[in-house]
Parts: sequence; structure tokens; C-alpha cells
Amino acid sequence: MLGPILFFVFAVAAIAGALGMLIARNPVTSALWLILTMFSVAGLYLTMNASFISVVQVLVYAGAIMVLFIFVIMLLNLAELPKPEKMDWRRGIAFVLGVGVLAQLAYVVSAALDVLPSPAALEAAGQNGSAANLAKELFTRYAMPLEVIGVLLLVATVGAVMIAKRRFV
Amino acid sequence: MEVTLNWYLTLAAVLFVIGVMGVLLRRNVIVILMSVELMLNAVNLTLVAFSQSMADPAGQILVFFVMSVAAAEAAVGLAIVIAIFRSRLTIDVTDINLFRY
Amino acid sequence: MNIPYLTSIVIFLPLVGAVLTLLSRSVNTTRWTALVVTTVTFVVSLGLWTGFDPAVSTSDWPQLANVWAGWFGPGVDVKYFVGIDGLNLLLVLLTTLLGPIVVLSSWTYIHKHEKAYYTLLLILQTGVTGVFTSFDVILFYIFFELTLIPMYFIIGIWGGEERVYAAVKFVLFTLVGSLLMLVALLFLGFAAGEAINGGVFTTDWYTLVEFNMPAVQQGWLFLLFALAFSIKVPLFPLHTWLPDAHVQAPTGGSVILAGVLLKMGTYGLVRFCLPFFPDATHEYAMLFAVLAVIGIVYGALVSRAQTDAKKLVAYSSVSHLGFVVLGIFALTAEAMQGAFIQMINHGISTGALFLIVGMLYERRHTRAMADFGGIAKSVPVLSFFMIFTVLASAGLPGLNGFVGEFLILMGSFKSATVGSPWLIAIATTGVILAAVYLLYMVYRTFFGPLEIEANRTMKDLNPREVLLLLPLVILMIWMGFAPAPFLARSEPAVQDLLRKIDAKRAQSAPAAEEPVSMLYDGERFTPAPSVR
Amino acid sequence: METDSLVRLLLLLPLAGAVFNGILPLFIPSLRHRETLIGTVGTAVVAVPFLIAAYLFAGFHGEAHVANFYTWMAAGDFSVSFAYRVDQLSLLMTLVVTGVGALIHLYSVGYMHGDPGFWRFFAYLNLFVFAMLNLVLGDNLLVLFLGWEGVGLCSYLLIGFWYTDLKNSAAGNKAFIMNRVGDFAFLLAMFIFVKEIGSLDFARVIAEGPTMDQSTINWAVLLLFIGATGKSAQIPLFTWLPDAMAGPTPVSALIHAATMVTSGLYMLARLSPVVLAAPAIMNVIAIVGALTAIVAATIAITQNDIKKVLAYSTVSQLGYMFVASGVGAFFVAIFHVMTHAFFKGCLFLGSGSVIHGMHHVEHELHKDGHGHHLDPQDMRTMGGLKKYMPSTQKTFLLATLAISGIPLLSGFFSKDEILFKAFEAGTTGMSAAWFAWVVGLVTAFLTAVYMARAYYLTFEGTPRWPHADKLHPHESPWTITTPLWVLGILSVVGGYVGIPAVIGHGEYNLIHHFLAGGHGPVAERAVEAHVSLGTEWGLIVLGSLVAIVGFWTGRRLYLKDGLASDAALASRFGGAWKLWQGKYFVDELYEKIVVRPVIGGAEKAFAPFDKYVVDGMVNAVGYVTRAISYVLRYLQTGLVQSYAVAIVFGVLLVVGMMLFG
Repeated sequence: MLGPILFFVFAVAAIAGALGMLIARNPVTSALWLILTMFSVAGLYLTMNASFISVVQVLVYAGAIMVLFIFVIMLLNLAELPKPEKMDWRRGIAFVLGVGVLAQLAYVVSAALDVLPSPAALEAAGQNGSAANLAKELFTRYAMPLEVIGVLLLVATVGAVMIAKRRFV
Repeated sequence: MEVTLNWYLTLAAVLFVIGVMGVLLRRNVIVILMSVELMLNAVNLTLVAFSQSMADPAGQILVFFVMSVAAAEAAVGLAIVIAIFRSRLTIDVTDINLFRY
Repeated sequence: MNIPYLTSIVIFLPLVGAVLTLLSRSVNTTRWTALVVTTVTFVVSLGLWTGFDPAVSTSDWPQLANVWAGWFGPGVDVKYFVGIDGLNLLLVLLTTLLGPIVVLSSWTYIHKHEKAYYTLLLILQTGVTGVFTSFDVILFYIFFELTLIPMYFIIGIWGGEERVYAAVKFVLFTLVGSLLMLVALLFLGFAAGEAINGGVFTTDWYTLVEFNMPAVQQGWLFLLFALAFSIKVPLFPLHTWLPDAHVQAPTGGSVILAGVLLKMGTYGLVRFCLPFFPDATHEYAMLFAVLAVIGIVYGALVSRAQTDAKKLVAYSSVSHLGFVVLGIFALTAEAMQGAFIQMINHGISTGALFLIVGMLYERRHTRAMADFGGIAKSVPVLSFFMIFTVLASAGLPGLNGFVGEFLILMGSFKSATVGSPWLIAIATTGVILAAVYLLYMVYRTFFGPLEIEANRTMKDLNPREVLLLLPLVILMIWMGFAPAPFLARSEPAVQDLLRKIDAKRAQSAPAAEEPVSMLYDGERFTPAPSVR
Repeated sequence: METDSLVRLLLLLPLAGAVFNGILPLFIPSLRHRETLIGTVGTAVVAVPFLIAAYLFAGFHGEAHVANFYTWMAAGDFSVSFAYRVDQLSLLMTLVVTGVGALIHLYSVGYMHGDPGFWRFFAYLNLFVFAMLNLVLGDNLLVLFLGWEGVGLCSYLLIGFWYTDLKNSAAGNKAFIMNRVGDFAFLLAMFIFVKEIGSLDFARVIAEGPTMDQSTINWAVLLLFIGATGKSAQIPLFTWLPDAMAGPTPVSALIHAATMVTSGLYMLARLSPVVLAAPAIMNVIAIVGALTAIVAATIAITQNDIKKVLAYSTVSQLGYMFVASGVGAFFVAIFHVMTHAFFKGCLFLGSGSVIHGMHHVEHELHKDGHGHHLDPQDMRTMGGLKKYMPSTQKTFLLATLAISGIPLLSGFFSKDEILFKAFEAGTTGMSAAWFAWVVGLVTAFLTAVYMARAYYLTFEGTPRWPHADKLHPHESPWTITTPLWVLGILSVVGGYVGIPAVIGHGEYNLIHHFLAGGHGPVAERAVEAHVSLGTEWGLIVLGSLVAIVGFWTGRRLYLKDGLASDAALASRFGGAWKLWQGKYFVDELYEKIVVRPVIGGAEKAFAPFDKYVVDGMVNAVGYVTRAISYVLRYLQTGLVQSYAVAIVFGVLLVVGMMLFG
């Protein structure tokens, strides 16, 4: 019974965090809410025995990306938006579309219930998600993409520096 | 009661849609970027769920790459936000329409 | 002489040259590099002439072929497949010959961004040579599109006053046709793969030639292919990009455009439309012949109405290419041979006309015929070349133009598909009209009193200009008096092509149906009982 | 083998001369003024072929020889070679071309002396001889056509020789284009032969041509004849020839009188068996020839330009020759071609000599500052030249008498033979021949009149140019008078190769034996019943009388009264005279019904059509695209979120289609 309980705890936290981010007026608050979601997702990974990814999730998202966000918000000193956000017809359309996407996804999941694979044994899953296993894959079969993604990160870093420099725009 | 794959999928769907809503509804560019991150997270969740239930590491490898791209995207996106804020003193998307006809 | 990969060398040598010109430091090095590269390419391409043996059949495999089957990746039968047969040999040689001539003609004509110009020129040559030598339709398509980009820039950057309009028009026209062709060739590749290649998508020319499809499909695909090529030719009424592009392009661009780029259209018709879709070819032959004949007469008349010498020459291309298209759709060996020789002729004589008009422009910075008059006195050598070329272009026997026109008209006259005497008679009036508009140009430009001071002091041709016209003039005489060696090169391939067309037609023709007579009983028709 | 090399030499020498005289001086300007060199080479490369032709003629034994050099073009089933035929007909024509040609080259050395285009002139003339030799020696229609167009080209170049005057160039253009109209028909005729026979070799065309369908034969022969009317200046394509007089006079003599314009007749004679198979078209040929003869003759009477008179006379004489072809007497046509080459060559060269002299007068007038403008070709300012130019006068008189058909001179024999053949054809059921015969007689009278007029206005009477008491022309140098005398003598004796059948039953009609009569290559119309000897004598006497009376009339009118007679005739004939003087206004008619509609149509209809309709449609596509985008651009709000909405909408749609579609 521990599995479902843990799942529900994390799931509720994740959805709450997401909704919080969506609703909060202040971007800093939004960011904090999102961090909650990130942690919850990391927890969910743990429930699936995907230990390595879980750690990386915390490190990268919560540790790096979200810090970056908050840093930028602070840097620009954007505590509050000058204008209040109110519903207009465009937002209505957006809302309807969102619901539509949700409905489609729900339909897909429900329709696919009987073809979904039955979950592998927990040990096997743990074996699969272990750092050793992933490292082996990553440095053998996916070595080339790994290098490429490294270059991508480098390029992104250089690009970000260039763009953010004064007198660029 | 057992936690099956479709639970995770449903959760991921909900998170994804919240992300979509964020992109479509919010006017703050930074929050929009955060919503994009949320969408990526939702997808990651799906990938990991499938990967673990099928005992195939490829899904998690992909998640790894997605995270890298997300990091790159956040870095460049935020840099752009800074640049725009410098020149136009706003990060409200409804005020940024450089490509207007 | 037996150089391995000769065909590929001829194709890609200019591309290597393009890299070299990019690396060159001064304008002079750029020009010399381009000249040396194109000249070497021409010399190397003469190896194709000596290496090609007309006695060896190319009905199953081209000569001097280079193949790289794995070029496009696994799962599809798309090859890098180039080679030489009777249909493309002369066109390749024409291209390589015009290479150095165009470089020489641009020597002092181009005054800005020389490096880019010569680089594009060399890339263009690779594209054109590739188009002519490809035996894979996808490869052909890639080269076909590759010619578009350099030409766009050459017109758009170094052209005349309306250069951007002309360049955009040129690209849009060609692109419309070629994209439709892409759709058609993908369909063809899949269909042929499904039918005769074990389900593998194929664009190998020799495979596709064997593939016979239902007449209705043939009709559609034929029209899509033919549209692309007709725009390139250009066939009336798709020709309006041509005067703009020709007139606005710099001399070198015009020469390439008229000399070889238009031939890609006619060559494509022969290489692809005819053997791939023989039934449709027969069905639409008359339509295309009529359009061609309209083009002959119409082009000539519009040409006569021009006041701009370059525009006059440009419209003359519409008229001349009309002959080629007529010859192609006549589907007789004589007319087809004539069409091929006429392609070469047009490249030589119209190329030379553009060169000379360009020389006039370089001296006086005007192309209006009214600004000249009587210059035969001040520039006799230039006038000699001009009149000589005009006569060749007007189809004077003993010069090259006549051979092509005569064979085309004669072959069309006896053709089963387009051989209506009245149609050919109308086409033959093109011979009269060619004299009308070309002599008019000579009359307005070269004869009469020398009244304008600037014309009086005009400089005659310098050795460089004589040098670049001389090979063309020699070819005009050679091909006029002894076209037999040229005709002999393409004869077996043309015969072979026509045989293939006939064989496919025979294969797809329904068994001869017994004519059924109908009885009318006052209310409706009923088939009569067979008497046999 | 020997004949082959001789033929090769015969053909290549003039070509080499053209290259030497044309290309070398073009690139080496210092050579341009070496008149002696150029003139010598130019003349030699025509004179030597004449000797070769004479040698071949002397050694000719009645067997046609074909020299096949190499394949010109071959495609599919069609093949044609550079093959040349040496037989009676081609030898005779070659002798005329090279003989008269050589004389005229020699003449040109004197006539063109001092012209800056001396080198060019000789290059063109040599090229002309080369083309003409191809025309007469070619063994198939295509080589003939090579020469056919080649002579047309040289004619164009030489008419427009003095290109600084646009009038000359325009005349050249006119000649070339009218010739091209004829060539157009010629080409179609060749297509018919290729389609029906599969070859253009004379041997096969002649053998198989008559076996084609009657309607095909008719078409082929009609088209050939139209081709001939272009080159030989017949109705309806004759108007270029008088304009062609814009060229230097030796050109008029060589090209537009002696050789090129007769090539149509040569072609018909060469293909005579095929022509004979189309009797309906022969009627047309005879009628057109007769009409041309009289139309040109009436115009000739009214012209004042000495070269124009001779030009129309040429057209008229060519009409005679076509009458001969039309009634099936091709060898007589060739006979007249030959005699005509002699006397008309002589006349033109004589007129050139006169112009040369008058030019001198004009030059002197200018130098003295009298400020008079004198047209050196206008007979109204001549007169009395007999005293100053005796050689020219004597030879001109001989040629005039010959062309008028005064008995025992060359023109008498050939012209009389034509009229006789027409009469004979008429008696044997060819209705058009009667018409041709009557018209021919009238024309013979007119010919004598206008030639007498030309002679008397030019050489007799009193000088009419300004200051005639002080200034007068001189006789031309020997290079000019030598050809005059040679041709003058030939116009006297040239006819004796065709003595009429009344003497010795045709035994002495050498030309008939040589060309036709079963041995030669020229066919004849079969005649069942010959006219009686008495009738034939009667016709000869009638012809002689017409000529003598005509010449006498001319002499009476113009010897004393000179120009006054013109005025008298003009008032006597009134409207007709105006019509003749205006050349029947054919040029104006063509201008109105052909030239202006075509050129005007091109300029006013086709070019705008191309610009506004065809191109307009293309541009319209562009404008429509632009209009649509003008509306659609409002979608481009620049707001990221509106794009995002669209993207999500698209995703919904696509996924929806995948799920439910």
C-alpha cells in the first residue's frame, strides 16, 4: 500500500505546484511553486525506482534551471506586473484549447489501457534505472549524441552570454 | 491497488495541460518560459514511466538529453528576456510585437 | 586516353575551381583561376569526345559511367549515376566550351564582387554539366535546382536596371515547374519501385525507362514533367521570364542562359518525357508542336518589334527553341537529330550574338539600336563577327543553323505525329521571319551613316574579344559544312530512344480491337453481330 | 579521279580567294589597300576555274560524272553528300559563270579602283562565284540550295555594299527577304521530295519524282517554281531586282543579270522531267513568265535611270526564259540564259563604264564649285557620249541590237527559238502557250523600243549635262574595255550554237543536241506533230520584222527628239504611262498588304500582346498573391501567444485526425 500512497502524495504536490505557478501573480512565487513540482516529479521517479534520473532531476531542474530563473527575476527586479491580468476572449480560446488537449490526452490514455505494457518487476526496473546501467548506455551506444549535446550546451552558453551582453540589441 | 503505468501517464497529461495553459494565458515572459519547463517535465515523466515499465534504458537516455536541451533553452531564453528588457523595459508579451505586420 | 572517373571530373572540376576562386586574393588571380579552371575542364572534357565510342550501344548502360549506389542511403534506389551517351555528349562539350568563353567575356564587364561572380559561374557550370550527365532522376533534379541559385544571384547582383524583378521572375517560373516535377518524379519512383523494382523506390533512368504505366497516369505525369521543361525551354506562352532574364543578366549570364540553361528544358523533354511516357507523348505531341510553331512565328514577330538589341536576340531564342521542340515531338530520327544539333547551334550562335551585343554595350553603355547606326565603318571586325553570327542564326546553308532547321523541318514534315504540311509550312515561315528580324537589327545597328560622335570613336575588338569569338565562328563553319561527325555521335542514341518509345507503345497498346459496327433500331444503338 | 580533283580545285579556288581577300585584310588593315594584289588574286581564282571548266568541257564525252566528296549530313534514313555533277548542263553553266565572272572581275579592278572597300568587294565576288558553282554543279537539291542561298547572301552583301547609305542596305534587305520567301517554297518542295522519295539526289528525284501522286507532283513543282520566282525575279517576287541596282555596277552585271537570277531556270531545267509531269503547273509557269515579260518591258520604257532600264529589261528577259520553261523547252531557256549573259553583261558593264565616266564629270563639277548635283546614272543628263567613249558605245550598240533580236545576232536566235517553241506548244494543245506567244511578240517589240531609247538617249544626240562645253567624260581604262569587247563579240556570235531547225533540219542546233535531244540531261515536252517548215520560216520572218520595226520606232522617236519624245509618249498614253512609271505600284501594294501588316502587327499587336497579356497574366498571378497576402498579413500580430494558440489548435486538429480520422 505504500506505492499508491506515495504516488498520490507526490502527484497532488506536483499538480498543486503547477497550478500555483499558473495562478501566482508574482513571478518569484511562481518559480517557488514550480520548484515544488520539480521536487515532486523527482519523488515520482523514485517511486518508479529510477534513482539516477531522480537525482539528475533535482540537480538540473531544481538546482540549476530554477535558480537561473529566480536569479533573472531578481536581476530584473520584476516583483509585480504593472498591469493586472484579466480574462479576455483570447484567453477564453486558450482555455478552451487547453481543455481540448486534456480531453484528447485523457482519451488516449483511456483508450490505450489494454495495450499498455504491464510494469516490469521492481528489481528489474531498479536495475534498468541505475546509474551504472545508464552510464554504460550513455558512453557506448549514445556516445555520439552525448558529444553533440555537449557541443549544444557550449553553443547555448556562448549564445546566452552574447545575447545578454550590453548593446547587443 | 497497484500503481500502474496509466496513473503516471494521466498525471503527466494533467501537468502538460497546465503547462500549455501557462504558455497561452500568462503575459509574463519568464512565467511562460517556466511553463515550457513544466511541459518538458511532463513529457520526461512519461518517458521515464515507459522506460521503467519496459525495462528499456533508451527512454531515460532521452530524458537526459531533454534536460540538457531544457537547460540550454532556459539559458538562451532568459538571455533574450534580459536583452529585451534592456531595450524595451518590459517583459510583457503583449507589449512585445517586433514582428507585427 | 582513359582517365578513370572522367565524367565526374568534368562535372566537379569547376566546383573545385569555385573553392579556389574563393580563396584567391586579388581580382586578377580570381579571373585567371576561373579561366584556367574552365579551360582545363574543357580540355579534360575533350576526353569524353575521344573516349565515347558511338558504335558501342548505350541502350543498357551509358559510357564512361560513374556510379555510387550508396550515395543516398539505404532503402531507396537513388544513385549517384553519371555517364555519357549520344544524347548528352555534345551538350556537355558545349557547356565546357562556353565556360572559358564566358569567363573571358566577363573579364572587363564585371566591376563589382568579382570573386563572388566567378565562384557562382563555376558552381553554375557544375550544375549544368551535372544536369546533362545524370542518369538518376533525383540526381538530375538536384543539379537542375543547383543551377537556379547561382543564376539568380548572377542576374540579381550583376544585372541591369530591372535585375531584381528579372531574377525573382526567373526563379519563380522555374521553381513552379520544377516543384511540380518533383512531385511527379516521386510518384514515378514509387510506382516504378512498386511495379518492377521489388518495392524499392527507384529513380534509376534505365529502370524507369523499362517501366510502363497506364495511359491516364502517364498523361498526368507527362504534363507535370513537360511543364517544368517547357518553362525552361521556354515554350510559348511560358516564355515571358526569358526576355527579362536575358536582357537584365550580364553578358556572361545571358550566354550561359541562352547557351546551355535553356537546353536543360529541351534535353529534359527528350531524356525523360519521351521515353518515360510514350503514350502521353503521342497524345500530346500535336499540342506541343502547335505551341512550338506558335512560338516560332510569335517569337520572330515580337523580336522584330523590339528596339533593344539584346531583347531582340532574347526573343529570337523563343523562335529558335520552338524549332527544337517541334523536332522533338516529331518523333522521327531526322527531326530528333536536327533538334539536338539545333540545341548546339543555338548555344553557339545565340551565345555569340549575346557576346557581341555585350561588347557593344560595354563600349557605349546602351543596347538601344537607335543609339547605333553605321558602326560597320568604325568597328569592321566586330561587324564581321556580328553579320557572320546573324547569318548562322538565320539558318544560312553552310553555317550551323541551317543543318538543324532543315533536319527538324524535314523530319517533322514526314512525321506521323506532327506531320501536317500546313503546320510545317507555317513553321518554315520562321526561316523568312528570322531573316526579317535579324537583318533589321544589322540594318539599324551597323549600316547607314555614322552620325553619333561616340560611335565614330568606338574601339574595334581587342585580341581577347576576337579570341573568345573565334572558336564559336570556327564551330559555326565546321558544323555547317561537316555536321556529320556531330550527328554520328547522337545517331545511335536517338535511334535507340525512338525504338524504346515504340517498344513501350506496342507493349501498352491494347490488342487491336475488332471494329464493331453499331445498328440503330430507331431508339438506340446496339452492337451488330460479328460477321466473321 | 582526275575529274574529282579538278572539280575540287574548281570549287575551292574561289573560296580560297574569298578568304584571302576578305579575312586577311580584315585583320591586317595594311593589306586593304593593296589593290593590285587583291585584284590579281580575285580575278585569278575565277579565271583558273574557267580554264578548268574549259578543259573539262573539251574532254567531255557525254557521260555525266559525279564527284562525291563526303557526307554532308545524315540522320535517320536521310543522307546527303557534298556531291557534284559534271554533265552538259552544269558544264555549260559553269563556263558561263566562270567566264563572264572572270571578265567582270577584271572589269571590277578598274571600276572599283580607289574604293576603300576594294578588298571586301573582291571577297564578296569570289564568295559569290563559289556559291554559284555550288548551285550549278551540285548533284543534289541541298547542295544546290547551299549555292542558292549563298548567292542570295552575296547579293545581299553586294547590294548593300555602300552601306553608309541606308537606301542601299534597305535594298539589300529587301532582296534577301524576298529571296527567302522563294527559298521557303523551295524548302517545302524539298521536304516533299524527301518524304515521298527519301532522297534529294537529282538522279533519284528525276527518276522517281514523276511517279508520285499527281497532286503531290503539282505541289512540288509549284513550290519549286515559287522558289524560282524569288531568285529569278518573276511575278510576284520581282520587285527586289530593280532595287538591287543600288549595288556597284559589276555586281548588277554578274549577279543581277548574267548568273544568279538565272538560277531558277537552271533549277527547272535540271528537274525538267519532274516539271514535265505537272502540265497544269507548266501553264502557270508560262503565263507568269509572259506576264512578267510584258509588265517589266512596259516599266522599262518609262525609266530614266540607265541601270533601272536594264534591270527591268532583265526581269523581262527572265520572263521570256520562263515562257520557254513553261512550254517545255528547257534547253531554249538555258540557251537564252547564255546569250542573255553575254549581251546583258555587256550592257551592264557598258552602263557601268558610262556611269564611271559621268562620275568623273560630277567630280569635276564639284571641284569647280559649280554646285550642280548630277546623278551619274540618269539618262536625262547624258547624251552624245559616242564622241567621248567610243569603245563603250560600240559594244553597247552591239549588245542593244542583240537583245532587241535583230537578225543574225545572238539574241535573235534564242528569242526566236522561244517564240517558236511557244507557238509549237500552242499548236499542240497547250492553251497557255498561245497567250505566251502573243505576249512574247508584243514584248519583243517593246524590248527593241526601250533598248533603242536607252542607247539613243545615252550615246547619241547632244550632251545634256551642265557645262558640257568644258567638261566631258573620258573613255574607261583597258580593264574595263577589254571585258566589254569580249562580251560584245560574244553577243554577236554567241547565238550560232543554236541555229534554228529550218536550216539543216536542226542538225546545226548544237545546243539542243548538247543539252537535250535524248543525250543531255534536259528533258523536253514531247511534240506529236511538228509545224511545217513554211510556218517556221514565217515565224522567223515575223520575229525579225517585229524586232526591226521596234528598233526603228525607237530610233525615230529618240535619235532626234530625245527627251521630248518621252513627254509626247507620256501625254499620249496618259494613265498607262503613269502606271508604268510607277512600276504598277507593286511595291506600294506589298507595303500595304504585306509589310505594314506584318511589321505593324508585330509592333502594335504582338509586342504589346506579349508585354501586357502574356506577361500580364504572369504578373497578375503575382498581384493576386500580393493581394491575398495583404489580407493574410493581419494574422501576423507579432504576439507570441497568438502564434502559440494557433500551434495548439493545429496540434489538436492533427491529433484529432489521427485519433478519429
